[in-house]
Formats: sequence, C-alpha cells, structure tokens
Amino acid sequence: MKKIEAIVRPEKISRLKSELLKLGIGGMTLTDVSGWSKGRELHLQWRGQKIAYDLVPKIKIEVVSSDSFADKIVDCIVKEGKTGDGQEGDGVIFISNVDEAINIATSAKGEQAIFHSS
Amino acid sequence: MKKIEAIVRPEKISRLKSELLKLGIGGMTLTDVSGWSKGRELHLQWRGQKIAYDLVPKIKIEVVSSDSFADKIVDCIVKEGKTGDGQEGDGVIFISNVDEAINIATSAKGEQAIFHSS
Amino acid sequence: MKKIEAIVRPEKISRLKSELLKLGIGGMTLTDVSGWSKGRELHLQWRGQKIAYDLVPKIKIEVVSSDSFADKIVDCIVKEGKTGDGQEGDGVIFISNVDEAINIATSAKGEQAIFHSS
Amino acid sequence: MTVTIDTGDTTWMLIATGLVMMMTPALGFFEAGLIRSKNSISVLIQTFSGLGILSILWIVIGFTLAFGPSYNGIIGGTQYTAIENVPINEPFQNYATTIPGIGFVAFNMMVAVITPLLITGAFAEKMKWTSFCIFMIVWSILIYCPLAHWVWGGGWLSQIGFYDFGGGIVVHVSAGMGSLAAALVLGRRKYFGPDITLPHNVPLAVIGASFLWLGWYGFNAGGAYAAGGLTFNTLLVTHMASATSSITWILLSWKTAGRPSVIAGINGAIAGLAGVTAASGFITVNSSMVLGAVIGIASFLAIKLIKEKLKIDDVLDVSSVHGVSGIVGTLAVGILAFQSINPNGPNGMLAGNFSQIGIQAVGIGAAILLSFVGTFIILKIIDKTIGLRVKEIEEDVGLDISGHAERAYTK
Amino acid sequence: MTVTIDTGDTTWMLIATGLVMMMTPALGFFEAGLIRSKNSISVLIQTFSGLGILSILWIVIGFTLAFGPSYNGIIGGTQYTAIENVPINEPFQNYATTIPGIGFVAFNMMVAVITPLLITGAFAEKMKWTSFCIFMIVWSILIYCPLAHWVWGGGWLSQIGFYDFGGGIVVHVSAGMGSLAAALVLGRRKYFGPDITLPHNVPLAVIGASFLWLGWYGFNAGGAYAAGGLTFNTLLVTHMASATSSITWILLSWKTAGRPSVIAGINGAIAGLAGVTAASGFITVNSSMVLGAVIGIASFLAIKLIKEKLKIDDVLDVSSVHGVSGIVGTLAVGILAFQSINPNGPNGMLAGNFSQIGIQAVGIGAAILLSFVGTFIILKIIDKTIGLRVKEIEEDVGLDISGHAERAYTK
Amino acid sequence: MTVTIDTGDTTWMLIATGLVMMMTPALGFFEAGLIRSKNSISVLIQTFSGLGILSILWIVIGFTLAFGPSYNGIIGGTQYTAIENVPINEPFQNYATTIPGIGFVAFNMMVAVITPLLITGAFAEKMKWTSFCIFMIVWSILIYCPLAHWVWGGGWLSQIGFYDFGGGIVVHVSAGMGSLAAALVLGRRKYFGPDITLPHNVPLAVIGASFLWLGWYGFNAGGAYAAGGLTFNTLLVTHMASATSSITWILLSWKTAGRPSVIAGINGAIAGLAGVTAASGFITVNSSMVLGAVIGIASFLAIKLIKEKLKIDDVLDVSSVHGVSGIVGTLAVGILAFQSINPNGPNGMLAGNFSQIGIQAVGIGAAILLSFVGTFIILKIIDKTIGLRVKEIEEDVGLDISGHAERAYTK
Ligand SMILES: Nc1ncnc2c1ncn2[C@@H]1O[C@H](COP(=O)(O)OP(=O)(O)O)[C@@H](O)[C@H]1O
Ligand SMILES: Nc1ncnc2c1ncn2[C@@H]1O[C@H](COP(=O)(O)OP(=O)(O)O)[C@@H](O)[C@H]1O
Ligand SMILES: Nc1ncnc2c1ncn2[C@@H]1O[C@H](COP(=O)(O)OP(=O)(O)O)[C@@H](O)[C@H]1O
Repeated sequence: MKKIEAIVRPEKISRLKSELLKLGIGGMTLTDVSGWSKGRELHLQWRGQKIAYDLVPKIKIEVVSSDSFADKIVDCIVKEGKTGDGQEGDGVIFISNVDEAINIATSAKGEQAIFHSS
Repeated sequence: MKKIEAIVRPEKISRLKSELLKLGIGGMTLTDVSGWSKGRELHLQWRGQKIAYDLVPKIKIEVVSSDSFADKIVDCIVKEGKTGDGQEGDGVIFISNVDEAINIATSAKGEQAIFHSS
Repeated sequence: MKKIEAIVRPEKISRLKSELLKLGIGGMTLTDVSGWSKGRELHLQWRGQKIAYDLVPKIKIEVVSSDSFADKIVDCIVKEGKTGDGQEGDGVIFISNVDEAINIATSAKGEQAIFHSS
Repeated sequence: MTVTIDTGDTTWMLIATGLVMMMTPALGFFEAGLIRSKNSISVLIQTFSGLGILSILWIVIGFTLAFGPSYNGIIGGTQYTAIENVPINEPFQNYATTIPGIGFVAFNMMVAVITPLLITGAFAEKMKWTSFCIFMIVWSILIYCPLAHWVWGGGWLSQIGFYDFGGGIVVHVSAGMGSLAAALVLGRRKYFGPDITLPHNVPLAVIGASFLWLGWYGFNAGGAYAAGGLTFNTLLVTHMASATSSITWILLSWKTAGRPSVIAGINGAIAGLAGVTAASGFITVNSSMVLGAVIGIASFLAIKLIKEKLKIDDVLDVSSVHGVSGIVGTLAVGILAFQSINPNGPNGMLAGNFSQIGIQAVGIGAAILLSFVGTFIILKIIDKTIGLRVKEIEEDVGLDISGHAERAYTK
Repeated sequence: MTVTIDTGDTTWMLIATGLVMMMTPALGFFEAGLIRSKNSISVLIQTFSGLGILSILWIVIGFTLAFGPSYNGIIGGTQYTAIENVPINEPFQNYATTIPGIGFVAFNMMVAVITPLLITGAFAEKMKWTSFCIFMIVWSILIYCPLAHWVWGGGWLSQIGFYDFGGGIVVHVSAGMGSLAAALVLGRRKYFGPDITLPHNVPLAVIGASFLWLGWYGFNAGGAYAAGGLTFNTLLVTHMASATSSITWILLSWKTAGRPSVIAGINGAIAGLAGVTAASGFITVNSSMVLGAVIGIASFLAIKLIKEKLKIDDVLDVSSVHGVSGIVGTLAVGILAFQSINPNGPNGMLAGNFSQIGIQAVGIGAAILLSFVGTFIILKIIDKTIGLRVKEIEEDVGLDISGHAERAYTK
Repeated sequence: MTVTIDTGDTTWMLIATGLVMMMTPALGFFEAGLIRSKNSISVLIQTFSGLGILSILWIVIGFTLAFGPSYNGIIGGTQYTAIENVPINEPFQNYATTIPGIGFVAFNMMVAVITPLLITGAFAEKMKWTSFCIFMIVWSILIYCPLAHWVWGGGWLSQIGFYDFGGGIVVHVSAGMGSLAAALVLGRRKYFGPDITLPHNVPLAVIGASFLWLGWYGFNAGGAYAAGGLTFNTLLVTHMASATSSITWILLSWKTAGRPSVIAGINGAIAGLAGVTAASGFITVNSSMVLGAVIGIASFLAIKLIKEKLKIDDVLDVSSVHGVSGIVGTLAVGILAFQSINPNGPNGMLAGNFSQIGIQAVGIGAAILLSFVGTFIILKIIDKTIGLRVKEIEEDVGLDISGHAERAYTK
C-alpha cells in the first residue's frame, strides 16, 4: 500500500475532500500544519530581533490506499489543489510505502482495513 | 525499525497510553487530527451550500520501535482501541519502515535512540 | 528521497528554522504534537484517579530531501536541537524513504518538486 | 412607603438588569469551556437563542403569570399580558416602589431567562436544539412562573412567611432538581466516564465563571430594588460566600486528587453564589463566610454521590452546584437571618426564631416536588413525541457539526 | 429645565460611558473571532489602537466640531477645542442638564470612537494599518463630526425635526454605507467565497457579541442622559429588538442552510441592536419586537443581495448588519414613535403624524450621501497616495505576521 | 460635611466595587494569554484563588489594619476586626460620607485583593502554588496594609501632605517594586530569552487588558466615593492616559521592531492606567494626555533596561509597567495637580506650589523601601523554608500539568 501525504491550502479542503470522496477512497486523515518553502520568506522582526517568520497555515491530508489506486488520488489532488499558472504556495505531495494496515474495529488487515465497503 | 501510526478515538487515549507504557515502549508522539472514512458521511449544509462535513476529531499516535517489537504494540492498540463488536470509528493502524533514528541529546542511533533505558 | 522527521523542543524552532534555511533546504512542514518518552513520567492524578499525565508539548519538523542531502539536515538538527550534556527531552529524529514527490503548482516530480530554486 | 422614582435606585436597577442579562452568555462560556470542543457551539447557541426566546416569552405572558394579581396564591392573572398596564414613568404600587414599573419587568426578565437555561448544563452534549426550545418554553410557563409567583408574586409561599431573597428555590433549587430529572430522562453520554469529561478550553470557562460572579452582584443585590446599606451588605455577603466556597472546593480537590484545581475553584465559586442567593439579603457578612464553606462541602460531596456513585450523567453537575447548594442556602435563612440586617426579612434560629426553618423546609419541599416531577413529565412527553437526544452518530461527530453545521475553531 | 447635577443621573452616565467604551474592544473580539486566525491580530490592533487615536482626536477637535455652537447648522464652532470651556462641576446649559458637562463629552467620545471602527468589518483581512489610521482620522473629522452635529449638535437635520435617538444614521447608516464604499474601493479578498469565510474562533465572536449587546444598553439608554422611566423603556426596547432579530436570523439560517446557526444568532442580535438604535427612545416595547423581526429579515436578505448576488466583499457585512438595519430603524421612527413614550420626541404614523416619515427619509438620504460618497473619495485618495491594500504575499501569509510580526496563538 | 447615604453615590460605589472586583480575573486573562499555554492554568488559579483568599483576609484583619484608628500613624487598630463595628446603614464619620460604611469596606477590599496579585506577573511560570498562597497573605499584611494606612487611613504620609488618589504608590509602586524583588529572588526561567516569551493566546490577553481598562474607571473614579464632576473628570483623565500611553507604546514598538504590535498596545494601556492612578483625581484631561505619553516612554524604556540589559526575568514586566509608571505618575501629582480640579487635593508646580513634589518623592521613597526590601525578605524566608520554585522537570512539563493536573486546552 501507499501513503499519499499532501500539504495543501486550507481554502481548498472542502472541495478536495468531496472530490476524493467521489473517487471512492476509503478514508483520510487531516492535520493542521504550518509550512515554509524556499523563496517565500518574509524578513520580519520580533521584539527588535530580525527573524524570518514566514510560516503559512496549511493542511496535511493523508490517504493510505492500494498501490494501484495511488495515482488517481495524486491526480485528483493536483487537479483540485492547483490555483493558477504555476502559482507558489499550492503545496506538495509525498508518496511513501506502507507495509501493513490494520482496522482496529474489525481486525481486518491490508487493503481490507482501509476499504469498508466496495 | 518500524513506525506504527494509529488513528484512534480521543476517549481511548489515557488508557491506551498507560497500556503502551506497561509494554515498555520507548516513546510516543501524539497529534490532534481529524478523520473521515467511508460510510460515515453526514450530509450537511453550510451557508446554503451542500457539503459533507463529517470530520471526526481523532488522535494519531506514532510509535517507532524495533521490528520485532512492532507486533506487540499493534496488538495492544487493537485491544485497547476496540469499542464493541465491529463498531465503526475505532480507527486504523498503519505500519511503515523507518531507516534510521537519532536521539538528539545523546546522538545515539538506531534502536539505541528510541530506548532510553531497559 | 528521504523524509526527515524530527520531534524537537518548541523553544528551539526559530533558530533551527533559520539554520535549515541557510543549509538551503527546499521546504519544511511543522506540526504541534505532544510527546512522551520513557523515564519522564510524572505520576499525577485527575479527579481522584491516578494517571500518568506527562505529555510534553513538542514540535515535529518534517523535511523531505534528496538522499544525499539528508545527512546534512540531520547534523544540523542535532546541532541546533541539543541543549546540554545528554539532557533528556531534546527529542529524536526519524528517517524514512519517500518514493515520490509532486509539486502541486508546477506538477514537477521528484527532486524538482521539492527544490524551487538553486 | 413613598412611591416615587429615585434616580439613584433606578440607576442601580438599570445596572443590575445589565449584569443579570450578561450572566446568560457568561453561563454559555462557562459551560462551553468545560465540555468537549465538538459540542461547544451547541451550548453557546442554546444560551444565546434561549436569551432571545425566553425574553419574548416573558414580555408576552411570563411576567403576568408570575407577577399579575394572584389567583388564590397559585398563579398570577393576565392583567399584564404583553406588559399591558405596566407603568413606565411610575413605580408599581406593590413592588419596587422607587423605580419605574417597566424596570421591575426588565430586571425580573433577566432572572426568568437564566433560570431554565441553567438546566442546559445537565443535557449539554446530548439534546437536540428543537427539543431544547420547546422544553425551555414549557418549563418556563409551567415551573418557573408559578414558583416565582408563589415566592415573589404574592403567592402561597410568601403568605406562609417563606423567604427567598434572590431566588434560592425559585432559581437554583428548581433548575437543580430539573437537571436531576433531565439527567435521568436523557440518560448517559456515550463512553460516560472521566475520559470524556476533559474541559476543552479552561480560560473560556474561567471567563464565564468570572462574569457569573460579577453578574451575581446584580442578581442578589438587585433584589433590594434600591441602593443603600442593605444593597451593599447583600453584595458583600454574595462575594464572601463565593470566595469561601471557591477556596473550600480548591482545598477539597487538593485533598482528593492531589492537586489544587482551577476547575474546582470556578465550580466552587458558582456553588457558593447559587447557595447564598436565598439568604443573601438577610444575613451578615461573617455568617456568609461560614455558609459559603458549608455550601462548598455539601455541593462537592453531592457530585461524588450523584455522578461518581450513582453514575447519573448530569453533565455539568447542576443538581449539585445549584440544586444542593440552593437547598442548603435556603434552609440557612431559617438559621442565620437577622431582622437587624433586613427589617423586611425574617429572624432565624440565631435570632431566636425557631419556627422559620420549618417554613423554609416547606418551600424547599414544594420547589423540589414541582421542579423534579414537572421536569420529568415534560421531558418524557417531549421524548415520546419528537425525541430528546441526538442520534449516536451525531454524538460521535459532535453536536456542532451535526446540529449546527459549525465548528468552534478553524485555522 | 433645572440645570443641577443629579448623582443618580450622573452615575448612570458614568456607567453608560463605561459600557460604550467596552463596545470597542468587544467589536474587536466579535470581528476577530469571525475571520481567519492569521488575520485576527490585525483586527484586534485596529480596534485597540483606534480606541486610542480616536479618543485623542475627540478631545482635541472632534467634540467641538460636533457640539460647538453651530455655524449655519453645518458644523460646530471651535469654542470647545481641546475641551476648553467645558464645565466640570456644572452641566452644559443646552445638553444633558443634570450631569457634569465633562460627562457629556466623555459619553459622546465613546460613541464617536466606535462609529468609524465599525467600518473595520468591511476591510478586515485586506487593509494596511497605516492607511487604516489615516482613514480613521479623516473619516471622523469629515463624516462623523458633521453628521453628529446635524442631528445632535443643533444642526440642520435637528432643525427640520429629524429624530435619531441613539445614532441610527449618525452611527449605523454612516458606518454601513461607508463600509459599502470601502468594500467597493478595496475589492475582493483572494479566493473570495465560502471557503475563506470560516470563522476561526466562534466562542471569541460570541464573547464579543455578548458584550456588544450589554454595551448597547449604555449606547441607547445612555442617550436619555438621565435615569428614569424613559431610560428603562429604552433599555428594554433595545433588548427586545436584539432578541427578536437574533431569533429571526436563527430561523432564517435554519430555513436556508438546514441548520440553526449561532453565527446567525449573533449577527442577528447585532443587526437588531443597530437597527433599533434610532427608534429606541421613542417607541414601545411591543413595537420593538415587531421592528426587531423586520430588521432581522431586511438585514439577512441584504447580505444575500450584497455579498452573494453582487459579490461585494464587505467582509463582515457591515453594510447590511449596520447600514440596512439602520435605515429600516430610522424610518421606523416615522411610523412607531409616540410622544407618550418620549415627550421630547416625535409622533409617528401610528400616532397620527404622517409627515414624520418624510423627514426621517431626508435624514437617511443625507447620511447615505455624505457617508457613501465621502468614504469613496477619501479611500480613493489614500489608495492613490500611500495605498490601501496589503501585498498579495502578505494576504497569503496573513496580516498578523506580515503587518505586526505577531501570531494570535502559539503553544 | 453631611453624613447621610445618597442613592446616586451609593450606586456608583456598588458599580465601582464590581468593576474593581472584575479586574482580578481580567488580570488573570491578561497574564495567561501572554505566557505559554502549558503554564496558563497556573496563573488563572493564582488570580482566582487569590481573589478568594485575600477577600477573606481583608474581612478578618486587613480592613482594620489599614483603616482602623491609627497607632501613631503606622498601622490601624483592631477596632474593625472581622468588620465588627462597621456601620451598614450609615456612612463612616471620616471616610466616604455619603455611602454605607460597609460599602467603603467592600470597595477597598477589591483594591486590596488585586494589589498583591499584580506580583504574579513577576513569578508566573516559576512559582509553586502553596508558596504563592503564603506569600500573598504575608505580603498583604506586612506591606499592603501598612502602606494603605499611611496614605489613606490617616497614617504618617497623609499627615505630611502626601497625595495618592487611586493608589499610585499603595498599589502600583508597591507591587512593581515587589515584583523586581521577586524576579531577583526567584531567578530566571529555563531558556530565558525571546524564544520563550511568545504569548500563547493574544485574544485572551486583549480580553484581559480591555476589562482592566474598563475596571480602572471604577478603580480611579471610585476613589471619589461619590458621583459628580470630579468623578467624571477622573474617569476621563484615566481613559486619556491609557489612550496616549497605548499609542505611545505602539509607535515605539513600530520604531524598534519594525512593526506596530498589539501586545505593545495592551501593555502600554496598562502602563498608562497604572501610571495615572495617583494623579487621576487631581489633574486636567489635557495634562493626562501629556502624562500618558511620558509614562508610556518611561515604562517602555524601563523594560529595555530591566529585562533586556540587566536580564532580570520579571516575566510580565510588572516592575516597569506598574512600578516605573507608578513612580512617574505619583511624582506628576507634584507638578500637574490643581485645586481647581479637586479642592481636597494639593496644588502642584504648575499651580505655583513647588514643595509638593518633594513630599511626593518622600512617599515614593517610602513605598519603594518598604515593598522592595519587605518582599525580598519575605521571599527569602519562604525560599529557605518550603521553597519557591517548581522543580526543573515541572517547569519543562509546565506548571499546569505538574502543579494542577489540568491542561488549558484539549480537543
Ligand atoms: N521539502 C519539503 N519538505 C517538507 N515539506 C515541504 C517541502 N516542500 C514544501 N513543503 C510543504 O509544502 C508547503 C507548500 O509548498 P510550496 O508549494 O512550495 O508552497 P509555498 O510556496 O507556500 O511554500 C510548504 O509550506 C511546506 O509545508
Ligand atoms: N485509508 C485511510 N487513509 C488515511 N486515514 C484513514 C484511512 N482509513 C481510515 N483512516 C483514518 O482512521 C479514522 C477511523 O477510521 P475508521 O475506523 O474506518 O472509522 P470511522 O468510521 O470513524 O471513519 C478515520 O477517521 C481516518 O482518520
Ligand atoms: N520511540 C518513539 N516513537 C515515537 N516518538 C518518540 C519515540 N521516542 C521519542 N519520541 C518523541 O520524541 C520526544 C522527545 O524524546 P526524548 O528526547 O526521549 O525526550 P523526552 O525526555 O522529552 O521524552 C518525545 O516526547 C516523543 O514525542
């Protein structure tokens, strides 16, 4: 299985969520994070000390899916998460490997654990 | 080493934590998240727009452990995290591989980094 | 690519961030977490029930980088994150593998996705 | 008694009215802070919409049922329906004779608004908003208005010489016993136990408690309907009972849980304030310090009994904090009252009058009966018809999202 | 008319002054809670620094422009510059004749402070703090002071028999129409739409709204400059309009969005309070309940029109909640006023006087013209010179970090 | 002087008492918002339990030590122990002669409660709750009561003609210098520096500051013990000093850190309020604007010196915000006071009296000596016996969990 981890704009969440739903994913987990990435620093000051305080609130979406399904999810996130032509700040997606998944309620393992129905 | 990532009910945390403790794990990290999974959507509306706003507050527990110890941890979480007979919403556990761990204070690496004592 | 995940003291963040910046990393994501690790439990009570309530607020920094760059990042975090001589509570770093990265705005993949400039 | 408007007295009642109005949202902050984030909006909308609904109800019918000319000491007549015949530029002849009649209506509105809303603490995290609305209206008409009439509107309790200065039974015993009934009818929350009773925003709860404390100056000392020595004595009695009860709770939390708790501190303060209400206009400041400590102990132990032993899920312990406290304080009138403090009040045991405590007990008994049984019946009927509790999935998701499509906090 | 200080009246005005002062920070809480976390500090500093800046301005020049001896009914003279010649131990001869002259200055300062700050709701999340400061000062001098003079300082509107008790046009229409102009000049926020209008801290917004509600007792009933029947009637009229408008909004939110909303509840309350302001000292409590419902409907629909149809990004809907409400309520004076309530006020249609409504319309028209056009021009000039909006990257990062190097919350 | 109760004056003092009471929880919100989340409960419980403990202490012994018949101008006698002999329905003969005696006790209680609690700002995030409790009691008896007696109870400072209207030295210099001593005795927090001084909840701090501002109307204008021109002048003087000091701080933060800061704004307001306290009942509104700016600059620079240069970890800068401000404002009485404003006050330099400033300096010196040395000794003794600071691990985990088993926020 794959874990798809996307850092996206908070404004995009509600539409993104319903699109992922339509795709038929089994679940997702959202975390409030703050992000920084190159080229976006604002040089600010704090109590007289110069600091680069440029963290932007973002939301991290994590979806674990079967290997084959992962690409569709990535495409969906890219499509929904994009703002304009190459605009900065739309975020990134990371894909990594998951060895095993276990559903706590049913003790189901593997892909069974992450797909209730269908 | 393995990373065990469990998304569980907030109500279960205090007991779960003390059980993991008894097992002898070296540490854990908790994050407030919100989750959604299939079959649990409530169709709601927001300012007149129909949306499926069905995120449930959950807590993510992350434990990094030696490969051999991972199963015990999973069993413990499944045991403590379960509510009734196959009840929805009890959560999921994901297991993935961790290449290396470093303790910042001691610069210890590998399994030394995650087990202070014992 | 590698994901470097460090759980550090909140007090250390501002300096750590600017050091990582100097190194030339492409981005990072911060999450508020709470952590527990062995040997640090305080036995407290809550409404008359004995519980070990010993979660300490920490910040998780995640940086995804090229394989070759990972070590430099780890060294930087260790250097900045250390408080005194082997003092507890300075945190841990975990390194794991990332299969793919995609920049949402540009659709760039791999290391292109995580390095805007340079 | 002269019946002319005094600007000083009127100003005091303008303020007291404002202070008591403010208690309703403050109650919302107090409660919302002490429950889980996912249900906090549901409580805020209950108190906020309750303020609107019950204010309208009071103007339309409530005031006249409570303070209209008495039908056999049971209920007020309809003379003041829609505040018809209420004097604006003169005082009433029989109530609050130095402030405008409409001021008497306004002050008592705020008291009438907050009373049923206290019960929200018993069914927070459980009850549907629609059922809540209906319940508020019915309870106010069937329980609050009669009780207010019996005690303050010339009804039978006042005729037998029962005394309740600020609303010990009218407000606190009635809401407290109503809460006990509500907790029984609605049953326990899912996963009832210490794990779900973590307050989500303690500073918010402390803000609520602090403004409740301040508002109570208006609630109790406003009952003097004038500004003078008695008013200030009432204010100070109120303050000291809160102070001693709060400290008592902090010490008890320290003893039982090993750590002094701020949540104990604010709950103790509310218990002291609720408890001293009945007696606040009749006793000395020194008595109030003793009374506050007794109220603190009684209400603290009551929680241990009701919630921990009997496992009755009165979410915010209204039955103890208001109910038990109110009983203790109303009884205390029969012990601690002195006519040297308030010539229009009774003497208690310490002043040599051993009969007053019996009369006080009658009043308490009547209030318990009316409010416990009445609430039980009202809620059972609503339950059988439109239902009281949210669905299980709604409880899981939280009442905020499921019932109001709102979240308390976003980034 | 006797011109001696009355301690009761003076105490009422001391309190009313405090209550209205408190509305300014409360406005900040209300607004900050309803916008995104990353911009919440920027609004808090606007209201807090506005309180400082506009207070100083009022002492130095504002009071005399509004209340100094009239130049042809257009603007006040400079007799009271830096409050020179303001009596401390006696009342003014022509205003508020039972309280110290300096008390009249202080109470009206608080009204003058909050009025321009209401417009912050229109440009929250968009505007630079420096431009904000300049705008406040200019707007106060060019729009608020003349308007206050026309209505309350003996200016031409008062001379033609226009009545505005608490500030229906002086405060709410002027701020509301100024907000409309501001929203047009500043344009929409990035990603304007429902996704960015999630309030970040609802309890904070409810705290703000609750203290605005309480403060409005001072705002409106303070306009009586005395404590008596009219004062209490005004307080209760204010309260009931808020109650009915709040409930109206909750019902409308339920109907249109499927769920009763607490944010609707608090917005409705503010709309009711703003709306009833003009009429609060002239009408009966029963009328105010009808008026509150009408204001609620009008302001709710106005948002649908202005924000959802016309896509004008008046961030917190000041144009509807204050502007449209203020218009409705000021017109209502011409319908609902009774001299039996206030002998110094007008009679409206229901009292048989059909001409008053025309005069009220003239006042409303004048206020709209002055404030909409005036605000538009002022902002255009500032925009062309030092600029109004923050940079796009600053909007992304949030005004708190970019403009103030502060974050509302950390761990 | 007539000695009869006036309802208007009494109402003003009822309110002023309430306003000052409210300042204690407001202080808690202000402080809790400005420190780290993990220690915020520990401050809330200090202010809340302090309100209880110090109220009881005041009734039992404090009032009589401060206001009982003087022993040689040093301390009050025991005539009013447990408020025995305090008149309820008449005024005192020598204090506040138009309000009930018990009202004088109540108002002064609230002032006596908040004074020691100001010092919590110096040892927040460091001190054990038990040691805090003991310290409060001892400090109140040994430092506050004598000082209040010297200035207001007929003691030696009042005999030599020293004037302090609202508590410039009694409250602010004493708490400020006590804080300096406390910071020295307790030492620095772990990792002391800008990284740990991020405020965790700015809106909470602004709520606190706003209600402190409002409460200060009662604190200063309550010192008139009556409602009239002087009362209103005092209120406005207080307001304007806060306004100008707040704006001064915002400008200074802009200049030194490149961004206007809301935290500077609220700190500046508190500095202005604390600073003007001594002079508030003696000076003109126009003087107060100048004084506010001077206080703002002095207190801002004091922080640079004490915290940034000398690295003294007075956590919330009480020594600067209250101490230095209080010194400046108390001296200013000797310059700006006019008997035309307050015939019972002094004339200052501008009114041609060059000797007053010397007397003021004597009072300031006495207060610094008593409070700095006294606090130092008291804390050293507590430190040697039961200890002052929490353990290092408790500081890491946070005082909330370790000391109170509570967390401010959960989900
Ligand atoms: N190399 C990286 N490692 C971890 N997180 C990253 C990395 N690059 C980007 N991110 C996350 O993605 C977010 C968005 O990145 P990006 O699209 O480059 O936008 P921005 O211009 O807002 O930084 C960042 O704020 C950060 O949270
Ligand atoms: N495929 C998945 N990917 C990521 N997170 C998931 C996935 N499936 C479930 N989760 C997480 O686990 C939580 C609980 O899942 P589950 O037990 O299916 O319960 P529920 O019925 O509450 O959705 C979800 O709320 C979500 O946070
Ligand atoms: N095995 C582990 N798995 C997950 N998180 C861990 C593990 N060990 C430590 N951590 C995280 O790192 C944090 C710091 O660890 P450590 O340096 O051991 O400090 P401390 O003494 O504060 O526990 C912990 O609070 C926890 O969040």
